[in-house]
Amino acid sequence: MGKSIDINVHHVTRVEGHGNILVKAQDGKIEKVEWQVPEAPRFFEAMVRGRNYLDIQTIVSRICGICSVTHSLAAIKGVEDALEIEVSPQTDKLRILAHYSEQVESHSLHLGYLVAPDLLGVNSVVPLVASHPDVVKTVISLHKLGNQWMELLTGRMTHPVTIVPGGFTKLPTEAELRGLQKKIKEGIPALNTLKDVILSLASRLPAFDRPTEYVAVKDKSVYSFYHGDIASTDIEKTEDVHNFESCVNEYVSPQSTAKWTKWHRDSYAVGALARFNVNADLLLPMAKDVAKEFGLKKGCCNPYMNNVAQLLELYQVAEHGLQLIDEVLTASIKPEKPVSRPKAGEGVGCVEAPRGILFHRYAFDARGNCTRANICIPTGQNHANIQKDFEVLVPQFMDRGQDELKLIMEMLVRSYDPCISCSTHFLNIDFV
Amino acid sequence: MSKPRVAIFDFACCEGCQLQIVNMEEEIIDLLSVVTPVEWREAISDQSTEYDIAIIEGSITRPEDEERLKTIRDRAKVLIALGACATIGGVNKLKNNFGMDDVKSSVYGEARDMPHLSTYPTKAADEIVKVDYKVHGCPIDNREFAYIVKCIATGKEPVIPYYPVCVECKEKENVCRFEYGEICLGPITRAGCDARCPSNGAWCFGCRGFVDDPNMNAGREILEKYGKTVEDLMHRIVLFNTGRKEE
Amino acid sequence: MSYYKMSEEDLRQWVDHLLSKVTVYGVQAKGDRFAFNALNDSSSLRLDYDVTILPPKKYFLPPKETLLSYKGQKYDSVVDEKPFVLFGVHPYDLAAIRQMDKIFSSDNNDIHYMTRRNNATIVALDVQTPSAHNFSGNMNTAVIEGEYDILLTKVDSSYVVDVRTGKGKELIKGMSGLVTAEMALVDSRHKVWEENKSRLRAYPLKPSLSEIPGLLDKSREHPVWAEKAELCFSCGSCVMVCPTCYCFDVQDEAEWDLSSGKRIRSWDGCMLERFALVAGGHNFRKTKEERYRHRYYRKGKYVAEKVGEISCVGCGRCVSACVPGIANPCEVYNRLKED
Amino acid sequence: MDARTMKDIYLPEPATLLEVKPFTEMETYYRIKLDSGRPLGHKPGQFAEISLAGIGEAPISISSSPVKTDHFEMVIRNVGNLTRALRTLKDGDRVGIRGPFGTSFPVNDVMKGKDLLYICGGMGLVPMRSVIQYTLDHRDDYGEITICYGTKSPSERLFTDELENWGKRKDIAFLETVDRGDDSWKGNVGVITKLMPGISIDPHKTVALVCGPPIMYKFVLLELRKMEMSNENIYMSLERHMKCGVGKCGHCQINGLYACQDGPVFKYSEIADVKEAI
Ligand SMILES: Cc1cc2nc3c(=O)[nH]c(=O)nc-3n(C[C@H](O)[C@H](O)[C@H](O)COP(=O)(O)OP(=O)(O)OC[C@H]3O[C@@H](n4cnc5c(N)ncnc54)[C@H](O)[C@@H]3O)c2cc1C
Ligand code: SF4
Ligand code: SF4
Ligand code: SF4
Repeated sequence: MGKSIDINVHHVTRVEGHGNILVKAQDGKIEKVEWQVPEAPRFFEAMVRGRNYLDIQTIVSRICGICSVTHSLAAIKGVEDALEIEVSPQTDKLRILAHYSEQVESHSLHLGYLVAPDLLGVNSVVPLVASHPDVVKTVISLHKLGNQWMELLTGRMTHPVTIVPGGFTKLPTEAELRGLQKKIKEGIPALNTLKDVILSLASRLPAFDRPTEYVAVKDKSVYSFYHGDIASTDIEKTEDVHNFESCVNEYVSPQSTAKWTKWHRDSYAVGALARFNVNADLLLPMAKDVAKEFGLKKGCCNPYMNNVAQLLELYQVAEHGLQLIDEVLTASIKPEKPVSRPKAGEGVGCVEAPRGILFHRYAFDARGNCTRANICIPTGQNHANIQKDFEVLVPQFMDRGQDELKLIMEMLVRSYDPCISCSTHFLNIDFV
Repeated sequence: MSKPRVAIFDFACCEGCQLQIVNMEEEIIDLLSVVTPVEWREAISDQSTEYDIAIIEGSITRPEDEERLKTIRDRAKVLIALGACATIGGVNKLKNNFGMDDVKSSVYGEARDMPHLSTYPTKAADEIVKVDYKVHGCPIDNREFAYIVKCIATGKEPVIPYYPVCVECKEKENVCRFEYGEICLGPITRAGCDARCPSNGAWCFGCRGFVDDPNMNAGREILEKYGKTVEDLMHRIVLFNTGRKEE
Repeated sequence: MSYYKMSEEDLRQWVDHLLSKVTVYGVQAKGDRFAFNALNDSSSLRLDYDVTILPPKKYFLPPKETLLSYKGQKYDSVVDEKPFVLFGVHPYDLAAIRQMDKIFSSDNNDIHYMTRRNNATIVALDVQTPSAHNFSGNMNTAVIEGEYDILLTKVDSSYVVDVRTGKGKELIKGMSGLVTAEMALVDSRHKVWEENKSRLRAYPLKPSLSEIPGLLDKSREHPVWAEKAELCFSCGSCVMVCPTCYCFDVQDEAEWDLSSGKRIRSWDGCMLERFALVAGGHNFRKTKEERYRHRYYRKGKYVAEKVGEISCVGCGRCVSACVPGIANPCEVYNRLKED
Repeated sequence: MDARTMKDIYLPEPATLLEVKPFTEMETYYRIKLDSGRPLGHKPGQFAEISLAGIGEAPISISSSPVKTDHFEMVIRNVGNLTRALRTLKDGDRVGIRGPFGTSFPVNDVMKGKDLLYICGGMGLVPMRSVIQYTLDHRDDYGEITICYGTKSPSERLFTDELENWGKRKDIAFLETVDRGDDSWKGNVGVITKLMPGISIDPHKTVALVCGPPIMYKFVLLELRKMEMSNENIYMSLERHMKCGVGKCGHCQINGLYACQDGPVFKYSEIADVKEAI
């Protein structure tokens, strides 16, 4: 059994973007295990050259529909860093709040529409409408919460309008924020339902550990998605975001032609599990409880547990979101207009996308037009780690037979919540 | 058409337009009562070569994509271009303002000549095959998408705005961006978005493409009135409408 | 007819009192401009506004409204019967409502418009702050006599509340401590009116109002049409914001069951390119010039002949809404008079 | 005014298609009856709005003579959404009807006792047929009747049985032409104005009635002028884009006139100076 295996998944489904899995084994001997990304390269770094600093976030948000707020924020932070623009505490809080909406939208989409079908043994969310209507309803309500939250803060679901260098083009009203607060509170029971479903199915997550390095943003006192330095589970000291190139160390793999990243080992992982492994102590009470319920502890190196880390992050952003709204309301909304002016300079913006740490670097000329850009996206940083996981996983699970192995491998890819269309910087390998 | 079979395919894009379909939330269930999805990589695991309606997201940037699009066109009775990347090329066309070698080396440096990086100037879907319906916007507006699907299902030609965004901007009771000294592409951009950007305090970026007969000459003279130059205007236009004269 | 005197504070109290009983639309700040919107409490109500971005026509002829619902081939009328109060309408906008009333009630009565109209109580307000483009003084609409249920005029620091109709009486009913205005105060409104008539003239108008239809009659080939239209975007902004423009489109929209749905009316405009296009492909006003000219004929002659007065009330909204700055009726009519 | 007692001018009345018959590649014939049993009560030249829920509404001329009261007829060209959908309907299907609307040909006053000259181009025969039928039904009330009909090609001729009938009648003159003939076509070839020089009329006791595509009017009017017809005695039916049919939506305006209320039938002397009319 399982002597010869030939897996060729042309485009893993239920992930954002195109990725292929290739496994060839003859008589128990593994000949090839590959994770490929045939996504059409889109050249964003080339395209933003010559564009005005006011247009950058509008362009780069189009790198990815599902992390458009994150890309916009990274770009805006990069622009503000380069142009030495300071923003008010109000802007800062509202941006973090906007950023949270994307974590809610993205995590609930990923868990509900992309992962749940695997755990429930079906092909997609479509059959679940009939078989598990309550689960589907719950997922929809959470996803909708994320979207309404996003629309309020950024003006739209996908591709934000209001967040620009210097501030907001349109501010939410206090009444609208109170309304959001109410909606978030009403979302907690739905979160509990989702948690119970995942908890009941947690045993279906494959038991697979592979120690690796985890990299995420770290701030002093909060479980951070927005501010902070670069932290790794392999080192004590954090690294300034301006030096991100020396952390990601993009390289061309001898095994493939893809540009991969590594820091202290062959590969590292980013994403919810990485954030958890770096910041677990800073979680707010609700999320801490969820971690406990799942037995998720700092230092976990089962990539499938990324899904659980996403779940507890939903609690984290809900709880912290409520706090932030309180703070904004207590100070009361001031009618601030975004202020910025062109200037030559270079800057870096670093934030956590739902699927991991994201870096943008820009240089501008005196008119504020972009002269150079470098974007390093989380999925690109995970590709090498997925490949390394595969190399350990395939021999371990080969006995399960071709079909199950294939499913386990697809589930692994999905657990990273890859956002392949983001991979502006990722090179793929030869196709078979 | 009895419950048409629908397949969704993506080319170079951010997949944000597909996301707008997911963002229909409960209404997706209604959508499923009108069409049967047979391939939708982002949401379901099935794949199929038999479908009545093909929905194309993204721009065409490589020769192999062009072939894939032609195959899809051959198989489908109805082809819908979903979103600015497919309808007008969208942001992907910004690339066309540079030489392709320059584009590749600026991103990939030494590795620029690798075969899988082959890229050519971005094309919209209708530059390669016949497109039956266009769902404009970056991203699309899912209410318009729903409307178009319903029209196709009832055999009706959807009525898509041919007039500029200003109409909807006025309905939204916004103050015109020009009054704030900004260049807004609203007067030459096709409406249908409910003036989403001006209503959120920004100018119109032109993501729905031009109206049928944009008055470019007026554009130029008016810029002077507002102390702007044609260059300023072009800087803005290229964002979504590089090389696009008119629809 | 009865006259009361109120301080601004009394007035706000009155509005709060109304709000406990009925929907009130009043003028509030929208960014650095003004707009009619549903009031939550009187504190956001602005009585010193210059002009609203959209005229109050949006409450009688909304940008989008359902005329009918259907199920299979069976139709039902959808009529909005909710009563409301429109608080703080300037005289020129009231004059526009008077014109619209004629259009929608004469010949074939439009129950969708007229029901809203009949259910509305209008509290008019004499202008306190002139807008930069208002020329209602030229159009005889800076001051209005009648048409309203109640008229508020600020004289010095108090308001004269002129209650005209049964609806007006109904509105003021239950207000305790009403003070009847002394006749001298009531009369002193004439000063306000005379002042408004002369200061609401942001642009000069050379022809007299009665002269305009005749001027238009002989000006079809005038060069001004082509000159101005050259810059026109056909964007329709001028008609959307105009209190006397009422052209519309009608479209059906199905529900997901595909057999039920709505017939929806939405604003349309004669400045838009395909407005006069028919099925064979013939466009009866194909050029920008023809459309631009049509608009000024409509204001100065066609609609004017139907409603008995020039169909521009001088609110100046089109002047500020037009990006190329070609939509000023005064400029156009002056040109015709000059040559 | 109480809303409840007011009639909704936009509310269609239910009606049933008694017969649906394709006429040509583009045109379909419909025989329609109001479900209430009420006769439509139109005058020759008027139109009604026909609705299909979910698709829309369009103004269509009533093509039958008012003499028939148990049903009315329409002929509709497939040019867009509604007209395409109508073509797929079958006998017994339901539609909505509003109307009749608009002005009509003056069959009972001006036309009485006069010679009549009908000039119909293409679809123009459709509205004109109601008045032609009416005058034929009351043949004795009118003098000489001449009907000119032109189409682009023989295959576009409408009501062919009726045309044949007219051709055979001795009490009327029926002239026909097509822009382009084909093998089977034995009649005149050329645009409609080519028929006119051959007609001799007494301009003082003739009423001319004209309907056709926008382009036709200018040329027909030139010919009528040559015949010394006065503008007072020329009537024409004009088409415009219409959304409401009741004088509100603004689409059908011809300068200051509303095609839906002041028209569609106009006396030419009343619109000779209306620049956008012809
Ligand atoms: C008084 C009158 C009598 C008519 N009589 C007949 C008749 O007997 N037989 C017949 O076949 N046609 C007649 N027409 C024309 C008919 O109304 C149009 O062909 C019809 O409205 C097209 O509708 P649709 O939904 O199929 O097309 P759509 O899909 O709505 O539109 C196709 C094109 O037609 C234009 N259009 C839309 N609505 C109208 C409209 N109401 N009038 C004109 N153009 C429009 C659109 O701008 C578009 O360019 C008449 C028109 C008028 C005004
Ligand atoms: S803001 Fe833009 S879209 Fe709106 S009216 Fe002004 S120009 Fe038109
Ligand atoms: S034409 Fe212009 S000034 Fe006159 S009423 Fe209309 S918007 Fe106001
Ligand atoms: S607002 Fe100005 S540009 Fe727009 S349609 Fe009117 S006249 Fe033309």
